[in-house]
Parts: sequence; structure tokens; C-alpha cells
Amino acid sequence: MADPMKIRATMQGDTAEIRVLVNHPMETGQRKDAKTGELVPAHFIQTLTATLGDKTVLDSQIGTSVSRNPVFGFKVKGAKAGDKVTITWKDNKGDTRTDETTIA
Amino acid sequence: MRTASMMIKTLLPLALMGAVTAYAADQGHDPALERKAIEMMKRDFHDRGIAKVDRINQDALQASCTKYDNNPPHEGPDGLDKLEKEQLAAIKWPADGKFLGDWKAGEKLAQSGRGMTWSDKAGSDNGGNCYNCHQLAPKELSFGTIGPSLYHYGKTRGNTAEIQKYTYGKIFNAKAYNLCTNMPRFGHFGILTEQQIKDLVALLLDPESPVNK
Amino acid sequence: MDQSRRVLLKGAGAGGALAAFIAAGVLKPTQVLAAEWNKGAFESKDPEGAMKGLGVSGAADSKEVTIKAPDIAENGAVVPVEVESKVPNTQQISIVIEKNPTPLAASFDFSNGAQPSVAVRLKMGQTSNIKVIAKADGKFYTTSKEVKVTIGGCGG
Amino acid sequence: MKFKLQAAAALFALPLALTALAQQSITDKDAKDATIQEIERYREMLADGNPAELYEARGEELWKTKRGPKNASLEKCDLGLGAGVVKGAYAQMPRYFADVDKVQDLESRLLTCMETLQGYKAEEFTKQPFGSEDNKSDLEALTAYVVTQSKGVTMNAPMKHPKEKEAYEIGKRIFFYRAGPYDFACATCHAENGRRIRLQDLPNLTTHNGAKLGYGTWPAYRVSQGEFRTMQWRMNDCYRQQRFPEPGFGSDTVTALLTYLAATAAGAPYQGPGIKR
Repeated sequence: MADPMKIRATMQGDTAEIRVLVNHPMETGQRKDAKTGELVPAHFIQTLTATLGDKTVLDSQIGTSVSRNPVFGFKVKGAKAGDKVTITWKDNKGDTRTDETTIA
Repeated sequence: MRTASMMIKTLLPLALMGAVTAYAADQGHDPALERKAIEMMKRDFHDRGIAKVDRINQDALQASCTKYDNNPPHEGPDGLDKLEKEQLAAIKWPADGKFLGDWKAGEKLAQSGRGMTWSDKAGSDNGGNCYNCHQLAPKELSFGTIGPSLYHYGKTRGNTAEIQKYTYGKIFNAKAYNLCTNMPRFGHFGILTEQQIKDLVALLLDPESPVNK
Repeated sequence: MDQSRRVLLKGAGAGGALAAFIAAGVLKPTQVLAAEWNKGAFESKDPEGAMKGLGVSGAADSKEVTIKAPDIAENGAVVPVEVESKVPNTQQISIVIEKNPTPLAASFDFSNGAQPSVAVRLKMGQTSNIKVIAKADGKFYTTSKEVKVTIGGCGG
Repeated sequence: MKFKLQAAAALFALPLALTALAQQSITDKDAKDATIQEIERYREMLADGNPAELYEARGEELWKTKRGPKNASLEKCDLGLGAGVVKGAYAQMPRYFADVDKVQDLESRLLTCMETLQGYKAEEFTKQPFGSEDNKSDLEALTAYVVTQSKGVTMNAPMKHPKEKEAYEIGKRIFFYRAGPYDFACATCHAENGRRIRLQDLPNLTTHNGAKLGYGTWPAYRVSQGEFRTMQWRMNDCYRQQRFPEPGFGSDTVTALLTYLAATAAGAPYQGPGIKR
């Protein structure tokens, strides 16, 4: 199973700043294995969504050009300390993971 | 010939300054500790791929440079004069007497930092590692500064037969001109072939090379 | 076409309609799993195809769209960028790396108070322009910036 | 923009004979400074958001989980400040441990704890100590956890026990030892100020300031590899680039080198884990 994300959410004025670290290889499918010389199959996150409380705030589609162990940062206006932030990603192999935190 | 020796005279002090400064730390020589360090290394390193344990053994030059903090005395059996002379005598000059290859092949070599590590395969092509330490063609922004900038190397020195020979010799065995320089002995240890060294000489001296534009 | 497929799938929802598409060979089951993902745009091998897949047309250069990135990246495996749109009602920002084998890197939809601004880290195979496209009220606004990718380390 | 400025400067500069030369040197200097500035900007932008945190989280989990033949956690592991004390422990390593009667760095010490507390055999971990995507390294994760607990703590490896002093002295000599087909020593790249390989600064590890910057920001997440890398890895890969054979994982040679570096950095706050190219 996929390892947990690290989510940091803090208030700056009336805006929540959210930063997400994701554990994922983000394989492009074009890299050759150093030992076998064979192409490593593509394995990458395709969608990542963020909800604040029960409302979707960010709906991302991503491709193989996003870095391994990706980092995302975004801002939500009108949030407040104590609000719940939930992040969910899904990858091309159907693997998925959801983690949450509350805004500090 | 005169130009070549002048070159050496002007280059040497510069190179030496670089090599000596920070090294002359308060090492305080203690043969017992030095022996212990070498014994420890011989115990702790193991063969991996093409990198065998015998690489830990120093040749006379490496031993002298380590022993004297890269600043050996002129005299003596492990002194600068004797060792430099030996290194110079061991340079294999091209049989055809030509020093200038293809600068385009030289630029490719200069870019490559591969070769001789345990992750390199036996018989694979070694690079020249030049940009790791030197500025060369101005287009390449990613260059190191362990060695001096070689931008306009040929433009400032001229593409004479003497300079060509000196440049070939310097790449073949930099230690023949400056015993404890940081620069590897590319020909001496078979890191680069005669043709590859010629290509690098061309990169440095050919008026058409981007180094001299 | 891919854009319309996405809309179609969203509209069709679950169940019968999808099964019919699969049976008809229009869609493979794997595509259904990633139905939300804009396959056509992401798998396009050139920036034009990526833009077409995103449904971008008539994008105007705009100073309201900004991209913050270093001019020179120390390593192409991780290039940090921050993109932002000040165009009112921006709903979506997409990032296209022109010289990557598949140029579309990401597309973000903002809603419910999310600011049209995102920081992300990208892979770049070589020195390239990074193009940012913002969508607001059905119109497209764009800017771009070149990032040079350097060779680093001992190279061995 | 810059080109226009230079062109304008050239137009107004007199006498013309000198202009070409002057312009050349200005261009070089500008280009160099601009490159360095942008690389610094790149590093700044990476600083917030270090995936090392992901390894740290996994390491903390591993530290607290009962595992191995003895089904025990590592929570009783003595890293030098007493059994179970993790906070600040890395900042005082390498150090002498009486139970094994030798100086150990963090990773060697972790192996000892995994053997004595959990009943593992060290070889299970040292066979492939450096992780990759399909072969995650427990040692790397544990290291990430322990070093993070020393963030901001003043580095102060003890130099009291005779074996600590000897490790320092031997490490220093190993640092300057030139050998191999390239005639390299650690000192070839790391004994002068202000040098770099390609665009990567080379800290002068023989000085306090250099060791503070170099030693004090490792272990680190390496973006070029997408992995968290430890000091054992750092020494190993330096020796690879030095064209040496491979040093044993956790060997006395590596411990001696790390003792030399830690002592040189002593007094400065530990700023790792870093994020590097």
C-alpha cells in the first residue's frame, strides 16, 4: 500500500496555505532500469483532489512530467483554523490514497 | 620550444599556488598514524566492478604528494625534481607527430564525466571530465572552478607547434609539469586514448573551436 | 475530441452508458477507471496537441498570468515552479513543458475559495519553455518562461 | 534585456579599442553571477517542501514498531545520550560506545541496536543498504527520523575517549590520502574555498565553515535520485567518484572520516536533513 502523505495547512490572514508531500515514484515509462536495461513501466499519479470540509477546492490532473515524490502548494481563501483538509490521489495503476489534517 | 618553456614558467606558479594553499594544514606528520590509516583502508575497502582494492596502493608520486601535503621538496628520492622528470619521460607522444584532432569530438569528451568508477563497465568509453573543473566553451554555463578557466585558451596562446605539444603533454600527464596538481593523468593511466587527447587539444587550440570564439 | 469524451463520461455517469461504450470498443476498461483524466491531452507528444486536448483556443498573452521559476535549474528531475493567475474568475491553470516527450504536465481546477495559484515541481528533459494557460469565463490567457536545465555533479 | 544594456554600454564606451576587451570581461562576470544567482533561487524554491519528511515519517514508524526475531522496537536503543533518547543524539555522533568498544556513526549504531534489541543480522541490511524505489531501505528511513530529531541542535561530537581522538586523527589522514587512477583524495575537491564541480559548490571540509555547510546539511534528500541519502551513502558515492574501490558500509574508515568531519563542524547548529540537487 502507498505510504502516507505529509500535509501541512496553516492560516495566513484569511487564507489557508496548504502544502502536500506525496510518496510516489512518478515513473514516466521512458526510463530504463539500470540493471536489466528494460523500460520501467509508467506509474504515476493522474488525479489529486483537495477538499476543505466537504467542498472540493482543488481538482488536479497530472501527468508524467511531475517530479517523483511530488510537492504541491495551494491557497484557499475563507478557510479557518480547525477546518479539515482532505487530499486524495489516484494513479494509473488504480492505486489510491487519502490523508487528512486540520488547519493549524 | 622557447614558447613552451615560457608557458610552463608562467603557468606553473599559478597552478602551484592553487594546489598548495589550503592543503598545508597542520597535518603534523606522524608515521605511526599514517601507517594505521593505510592499514585501516586496506582492511575496509573491497573490490567492486572494475574498481579493485589495489587502487588503494599509491604510486611513488601519490605517496610523495600525500606525504608532503602536495608540496614536496625538490631534492631527494621522493622529491619533485626526480618525480617530475620521470613523469615527463613516461609521456608517450603521438607516433605521427600530430597533436590536433577534431574539436567537436573533443567537446563531447569534455562534457562527459564518466569513466573508471565501479559503476562503469570495463571497456566503456571514458570521458574527459573537463567541464567538471574548467570553463571551456562559453555556451556551457555549468562548469567547475577547481581548475583555471580555459576559455580563449588557444586565442591567447596561439596555435603553434610548441603549444600543441605542451597541451598534449599536459593532458597526457599534468603531473609532468606540476607534480601534485589536482588534474588526473589522462594518458598515463590510460583514461583517454591518443586520439581522444588529440581531440581535446583541438578543442583547446583549434581556431574554429568555440573555446576560441 | 478528448475534451468531449471527458464531458461525455461525466454526463453519462455510471452504469449502462459506460458499459455500452466499452462493448462498442470506444473505450477500454482502463480508460474508464481513469475517466476523469484527460488522456488525449496528457498523452499528446506535442504542445499543440496538448492544448487542443485541453480545449484551448485563441489564448492571449497576458501579464495577469505569472510563472515563478528559476532561469536555470540545477537539476532537471525537479524544477520548482509557482504559477498564478490574476484574471478574475480563473477556474483552471494548466502547465505545458514544450520540449518534454509529453508536454502537458498538469492541469488544476480551482473552486470554493481556492486561489488560482499553485506550486508544483516538474521534470524537464532539457532546456525548454514552460507555458502556463489560465482559463477564465471560457477564455484563455497565457504566458511562458524559459528554464535552462544544466548538467550537474561529477557526471559519473 | 541584459544584452541590450551591454550593447548600449558598448556604444557609449570610449576608446573603442578597449571596449571589446572590457565588454568581454563584463559579459563573463555577469553571466557567471547570473548563473549563480539563479541556482541559488532554485535552491531557495526547493527548500520549503523537503520529501525527506516522508522518510522521516516512515522511520519514526519503524523505530516504534516491534519487529525482528526478538519482536522488539528500537525505543530502547542507546544512541549515546541514554537508552531511548533520540532528541539531539545525532548531533553528538560519531562517538565511542563502551558496549562495542569502538567509535560508531549513527548508521553503525542503528545496526548494533537492530542486532541486539531486535535480533536481526546486520548483513540483512548492509547487503543493499542504499534504497531505491522498489527496494526501500529501512536504515535510510530510520536515519531520516533520528537526524531530524537533531535539527537546530549544536553539533558536538565528543572528543574525549582515546578512540574518538584516534578516529579523528586517522580520518584526517584518510581525507588527504591520494590514490587511484585519478590521483584523487577527498581533499582534491574539498580542501579549498570557493571551488565547485560544474555548478555545485564544494565546501572546504577542512574548515569549520565548510564542514558546517557540508557535513551540517547532510543527510539529505537528493532530487536527482528521488531518494533520501545518508552519510554512509555520501561517503560511498564520493569514493565512487574518486575512482576508489568501495568502502565497507559502517567500516572504521568511514567512521573515521565522519569523526573528522563532525569534529570540524562542531559548535555549529545541525541544519539537516537537507535537500540537494
